[in-house]
Amino acid sequence: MMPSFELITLTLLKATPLLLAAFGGLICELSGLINFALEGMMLCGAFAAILGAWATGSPWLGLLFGIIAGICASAVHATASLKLGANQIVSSIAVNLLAAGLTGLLLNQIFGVYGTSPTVAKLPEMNALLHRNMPSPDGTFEGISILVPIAFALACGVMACLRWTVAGLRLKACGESPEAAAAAGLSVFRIRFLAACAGGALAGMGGAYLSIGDLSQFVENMTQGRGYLAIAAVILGRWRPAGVFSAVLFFGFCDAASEWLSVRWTAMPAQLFLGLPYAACFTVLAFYSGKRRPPSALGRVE
Amino acid sequence: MAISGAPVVEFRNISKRFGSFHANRNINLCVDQGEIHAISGENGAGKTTLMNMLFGRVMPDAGSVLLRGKPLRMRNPRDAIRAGIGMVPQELLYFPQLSVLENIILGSEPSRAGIIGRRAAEKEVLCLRDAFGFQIDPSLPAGELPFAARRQVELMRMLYRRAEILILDEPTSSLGPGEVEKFLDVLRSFRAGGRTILFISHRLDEVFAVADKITVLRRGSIVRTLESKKTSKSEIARLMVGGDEISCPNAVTEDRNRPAAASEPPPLLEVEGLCVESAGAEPLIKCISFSIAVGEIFGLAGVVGNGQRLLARALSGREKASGGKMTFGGADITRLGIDARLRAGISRLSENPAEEALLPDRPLWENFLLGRQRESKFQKSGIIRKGEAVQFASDLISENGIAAQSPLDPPASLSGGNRQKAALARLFAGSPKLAILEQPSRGLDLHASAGMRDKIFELSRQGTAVIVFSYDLDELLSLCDRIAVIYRGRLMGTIERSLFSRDLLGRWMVGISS
Amino acid sequence: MRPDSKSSFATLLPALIVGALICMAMAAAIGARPLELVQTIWMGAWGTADAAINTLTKMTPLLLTGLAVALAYRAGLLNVGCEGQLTVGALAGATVAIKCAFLPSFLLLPLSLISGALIGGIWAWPAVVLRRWRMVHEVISTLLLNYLAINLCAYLVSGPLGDGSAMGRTPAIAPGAEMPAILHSGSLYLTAAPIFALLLCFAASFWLCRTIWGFEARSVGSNPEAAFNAGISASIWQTRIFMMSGALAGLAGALEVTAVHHRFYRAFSPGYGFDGLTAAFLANGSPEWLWLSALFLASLRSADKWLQIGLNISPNYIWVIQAVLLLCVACRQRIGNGFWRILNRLRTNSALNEHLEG
Amino acid sequence: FANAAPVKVIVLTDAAGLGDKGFNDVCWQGVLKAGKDFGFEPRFLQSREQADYASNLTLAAGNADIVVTLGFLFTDSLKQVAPQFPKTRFIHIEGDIQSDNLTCYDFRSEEGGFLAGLVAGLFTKKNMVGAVSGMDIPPVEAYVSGFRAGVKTAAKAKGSAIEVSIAQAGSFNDPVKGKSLAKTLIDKGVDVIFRVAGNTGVGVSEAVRSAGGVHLIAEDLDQDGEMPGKILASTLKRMDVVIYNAIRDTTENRFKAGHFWLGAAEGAIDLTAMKYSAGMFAPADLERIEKAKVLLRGGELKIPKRTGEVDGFVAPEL
Ligand SMILES: Nc1ncnc2c1ncn2[C@@H]1O[C@H](COP(=O)(O)OP(=O)(O)OP(=O)(O)O)[C@@H](O)[C@H]1O
Ligand SMILES: Nc1ncnc2c1ncn2[C@@H]1O[C@H](COP(=O)(O)OP(=O)(O)OP(=O)(O)O)[C@@H](O)[C@H]1O
Ligand SMILES: [Mg+2]
Ligand SMILES: [Mg+2]
Repeated sequence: MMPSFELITLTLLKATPLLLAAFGGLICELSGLINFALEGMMLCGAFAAILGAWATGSPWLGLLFGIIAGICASAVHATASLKLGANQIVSSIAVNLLAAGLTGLLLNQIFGVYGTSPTVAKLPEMNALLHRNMPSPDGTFEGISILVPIAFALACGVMACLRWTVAGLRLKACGESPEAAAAAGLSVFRIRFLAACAGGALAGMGGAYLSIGDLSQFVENMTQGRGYLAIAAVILGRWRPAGVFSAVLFFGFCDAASEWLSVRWTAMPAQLFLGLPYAACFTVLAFYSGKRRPPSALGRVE
Repeated sequence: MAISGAPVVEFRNISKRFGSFHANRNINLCVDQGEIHAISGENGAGKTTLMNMLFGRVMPDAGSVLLRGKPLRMRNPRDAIRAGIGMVPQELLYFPQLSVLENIILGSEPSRAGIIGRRAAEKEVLCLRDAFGFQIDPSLPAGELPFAARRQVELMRMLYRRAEILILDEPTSSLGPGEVEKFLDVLRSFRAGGRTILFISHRLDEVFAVADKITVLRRGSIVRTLESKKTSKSEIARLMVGGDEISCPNAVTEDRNRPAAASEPPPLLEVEGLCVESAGAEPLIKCISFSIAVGEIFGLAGVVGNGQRLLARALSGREKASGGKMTFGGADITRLGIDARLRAGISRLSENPAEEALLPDRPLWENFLLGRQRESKFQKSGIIRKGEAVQFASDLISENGIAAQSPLDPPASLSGGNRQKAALARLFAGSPKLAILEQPSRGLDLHASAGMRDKIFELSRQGTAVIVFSYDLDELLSLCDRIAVIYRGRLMGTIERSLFSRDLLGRWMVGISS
Repeated sequence: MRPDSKSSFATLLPALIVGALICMAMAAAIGARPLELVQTIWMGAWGTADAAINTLTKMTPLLLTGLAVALAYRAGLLNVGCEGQLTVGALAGATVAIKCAFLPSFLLLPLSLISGALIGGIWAWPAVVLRRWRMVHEVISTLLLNYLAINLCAYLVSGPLGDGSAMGRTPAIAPGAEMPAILHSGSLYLTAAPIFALLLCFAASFWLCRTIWGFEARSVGSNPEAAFNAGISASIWQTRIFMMSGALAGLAGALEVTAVHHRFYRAFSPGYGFDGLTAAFLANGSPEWLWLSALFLASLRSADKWLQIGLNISPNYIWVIQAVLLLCVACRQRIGNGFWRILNRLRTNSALNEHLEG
Repeated sequence: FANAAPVKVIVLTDAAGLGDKGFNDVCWQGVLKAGKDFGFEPRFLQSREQADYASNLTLAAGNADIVVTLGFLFTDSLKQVAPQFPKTRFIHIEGDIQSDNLTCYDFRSEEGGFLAGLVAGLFTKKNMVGAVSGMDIPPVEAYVSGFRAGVKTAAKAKGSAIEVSIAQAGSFNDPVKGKSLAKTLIDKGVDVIFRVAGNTGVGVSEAVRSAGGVHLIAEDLDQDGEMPGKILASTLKRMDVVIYNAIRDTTENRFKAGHFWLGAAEGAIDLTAMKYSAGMFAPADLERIEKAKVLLRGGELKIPKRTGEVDGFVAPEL
């Protein structure tokens, strides 16, 4: 197989959870609500997906559980910061802490284990689906979860919504100036809350991808900072859907390339490869400038 | 709409308190269908608060608002909009990164199945724009427009919505004279169409030009409602302050009589061939040259969006000059930054002090201290003398009649006019050698603008040179020794006080050189 | 007290009460007795000399990283890079303490701390540069710098700066660079590091609130444009403050090395950088209250083992407590108002009842 | 009467904690079994940070009769704390500490790695094998060096060169990374993967599960049954037995202080019987594996512990 093709699939795999979470974060931030809590939402999604799949036996219901958990985490953040006047960064941090604590605690309480959950059924993979109709193209889609194309489709859908629809425009308006949006007759709280929920759903799905799409187990703190990377992608993409999309692909590519190289250039110390994706991003930042600023009212409540 | 007996809008025993401060006290007011009803009052009289209650942006503590005789609970602007009310608020409300088009259509977008119908929207917006003669490109982000153009966007937004009852809170404060005329015409045509308009302005000329009735507010209470035909400017002015008659602003024009200097005063600021670029575009300020003498008051007139802001910012060091030379008191200041120029005595009042000059969430005393914190009066070996600073702030508040309850209040709790007063007070207290004032009278009431004028004259007598940027030709005519007109980034010409001619200036402003 | 009183205590207290109630309800839900829980936490943090020493030791890095975050926040910047700054600071401190072992103790220790702070500050610098010249948000650059720092240091200690074992650590620092203990209890000891950190914290809060430099920095945080128009250079102040912030985090690392571990390990920071965010925001971003929030967080941290061996509760519960309290404190204005409103209503009701009965 | 009270046992783990499907879990199983047999309820204490080790040890030592510490990270603190609690017995895995009340065990993990390498090398069809490691710590390094040595031996036996690729995840707790690393190895052409990565290994198994023609060798614990046929074998490190025995000895007042090296010779390191996979090997290869086990048990074979020593390793004739 061509190395480029391997790299592409690996990039897509690496990008999928980031893509879901980053678009969740993007929706949220465009509506003016800072979302530093993607990490927590992903973690909740990952845990609930396992819980759901374990309890119902169906990974699809597990996915639903994951989405709902993401929404719940997001709702906590949104309620605290939009209704109860909490600083949005603080409430994000609290949600992250809460997710880390609760998932570990519940893992212990529900499954009676520490660290790693039991194995559950995972979502189907692409080649399992393709096999039905045609002969397997020598394992080309091996290990690629069905959630990968879904994630990319969702991202495109979100992009289209933000660009063309009334809902997208109103969402952006709330992020530009809540005062002006209210004066234009929009219910800023409702729009932002719904945006947060939609964002939470996507982030929860991103988490579910990790636990029942990619793996079939939950491991304590399995997101390992991917939520933070997702928000970094939103910022790197300058809050533009296409920008965020490319940023996520770029992160995914750097990560994939570093792994790809690390098993080939074995003479180099492994730590250097582990740091490579971050160094690459940093370099790109240093040579890249764009005009678009964050949503004007990011972090401001009326 | 059938004319029923009941007034369109009725305020009944409305009261509103902020903390222990009564912003509105027991307001009773009726507005009839098809009338233009002006609300007048000093800065901080409570006009904006009253209008905000009608639009659902502020909840009254007591009393009710009746619409066509029916009590209506206005919990938020949505309720008001549904009831057919539209408002242009006093402070700018816009979406900086959305395009002008999106700014205008937001909230009542033409759409099919959730998809915005951009084509139809654009057509309608262009129609509206041309009706006013504004020159705004609807695809630009609103945040890139000059301040005054954003105001125009707001007017268009309100008109786009076709509200039956319009609330206009100082809509004309950033319009030039020609635009004001057009705007007033639009208001008249609305009245002819049966719409009801509540209109706030500090310019009595405009008020008398269109209003049917005038209600005067003082310290949160209604003083009286008068028919505009049966009253006079001076009566209104008197009612507003509640005391003796004060001079009307236009009278000041004749008051400006400076003793002719025995010898020509030395030039203070000389600008030669100044060019300023804005973010890589073609030079927006092209080769401007002028000079200002010690104690001179120099006016810069022009239609909105011809580079006034850029020029003011370049003079104060906020924007880098891309060409040309500036000398101040003999020294070359072209390369100096804003801090060095401040130290040399050049201060600027920006056109939007609330965003560009004040710390919204810090107490007033810190706001007044800002920029002078290093003066030995306010610090001792690096430690702030808070007592001195607070005393200084209290003095400024009382001297300038700023309606603040204490120097510990943040500017966010002041009325629009009072924020302007605070920014002006800070600038004047520094006794600069050169004051650059952008729209100094914006939002000020009669009394306060008269005070501001007096202050400028006093400073000029003491040798301070003043540059005034204004869209209001009358204001410039009354203030300045010389007036220049800026058009598309160039100076069209300069005239001396003795040769002032409204006609000529007007022609220059639209780019016709004589 | 008036219900709409903005005094911080009047709102903080109800918020903490509500938070504590939620935590106890959660504890009850997982089968622990709430009172026992409180007692265990108290005993675990302050019940014995060992526990108190442990708590104070843990407070030091929280205090310094919290201060780093709070300081930057007041100047309008969010420093999520304390983790990386702390790591490079710790490695720098350890390296100096090892390589300059020939120096006398009174030079070596300060030198080690200073180099930690210096490197921490330098590690923060690219973030402001990018912010200034490339308009890159500091959150993303500091986040990336964290990962870079951690991987770079991991490489350095398993290679050039390591002790030759595969454990990924430096050799032990020279005894002269170890911070002297001022209190012993068994094998545990307390150094002057917490006191040093506290003093630094109060000095910083004085600097921020009372001096003209602090005033300028705060003005920049409040409205950079206004500050700039008043002749205060926003970018210069943000650079300074951010480097100060990085230096504080770096100092925290060097202090950990000289006072606690006496060497640098791979994966040195167990998340002090993010804990710094929690500490700073639990104190509402004001350095003068930081000691309290850092002390509180440290107490929870050092009590978590008691939960495990005493009550057999998963230590994750500690995170839950932190999160709930942080949320409640963040919402304290609303919670406080609601609390006093309810209290007033109860009071008027009982007054009414008395009146009716009387 | 005092003796009648159940002993109190506290187990200390480092930051990885229980649930790592490896080192900590294996040890914990031994403790649990001992608890069942000798009537005590063990508690465990996970240290979240390095600064906790000394204080947690002190706390545990003051509250228990037997303290079990898992992992080399505890060595420094044990040196300080153990002598101060002469009445408490300490059982430590990985590390060499001298104290009268402390018994510590080190395992020759490289021998397990060697067996794994041998199996991998003999099995591979593409002559490419790989390993996914967690972090670079001494036992992992020993495993990996042993693995390389084993592959070298297999290559000699087969008479063809075999390429070894090692991928490091940098964490014991990132299964997602583990999976993609394994996938990268598979993409490169590796057809047998040895995992020494704790929780990260969860992802490695996942990658192997969905890839055709790729096989796995697991570490520390018998996991052959998890993916019958897919897992060629598991290396066994009988820390559970060792801890069980140590606790038993202590409760029966036969506590023996000292430091012990345990390996195949002592029965502490072994390979599973390859119940599901034996059929996939040529009989000659199975024989070779058995022979290697015998060599190791006899203590005749010295396997390199450090990466640098692999090159100097002379592969035995099997
Ligand atoms: N949110 C607030 N908090 C506290 N005080 C307020 C607030 N809003 C307005 N006020 C006070 O209420 C008074 C009336 O304000 P208002 O904005 O209605 O004045 P105004 O008549 O519109 O003045 P201007 O002509 O300057 O716009 C002012 O003195 C102001 O300080
Ligand atoms: N009428 C207009 N429509 C669209 N864009 C405009 C208009 N006027 C100016 N602009 C653009 O807005 C930006 C700011 O222009 P400029 O600095 O000249 O405004 P200004 O006249 O100084 O503002 P103000 O009138 O508020 O003082 C420039 O990029 C200019 O091209
Ligand atoms: Mg007003
Ligand atoms: Mg202009």
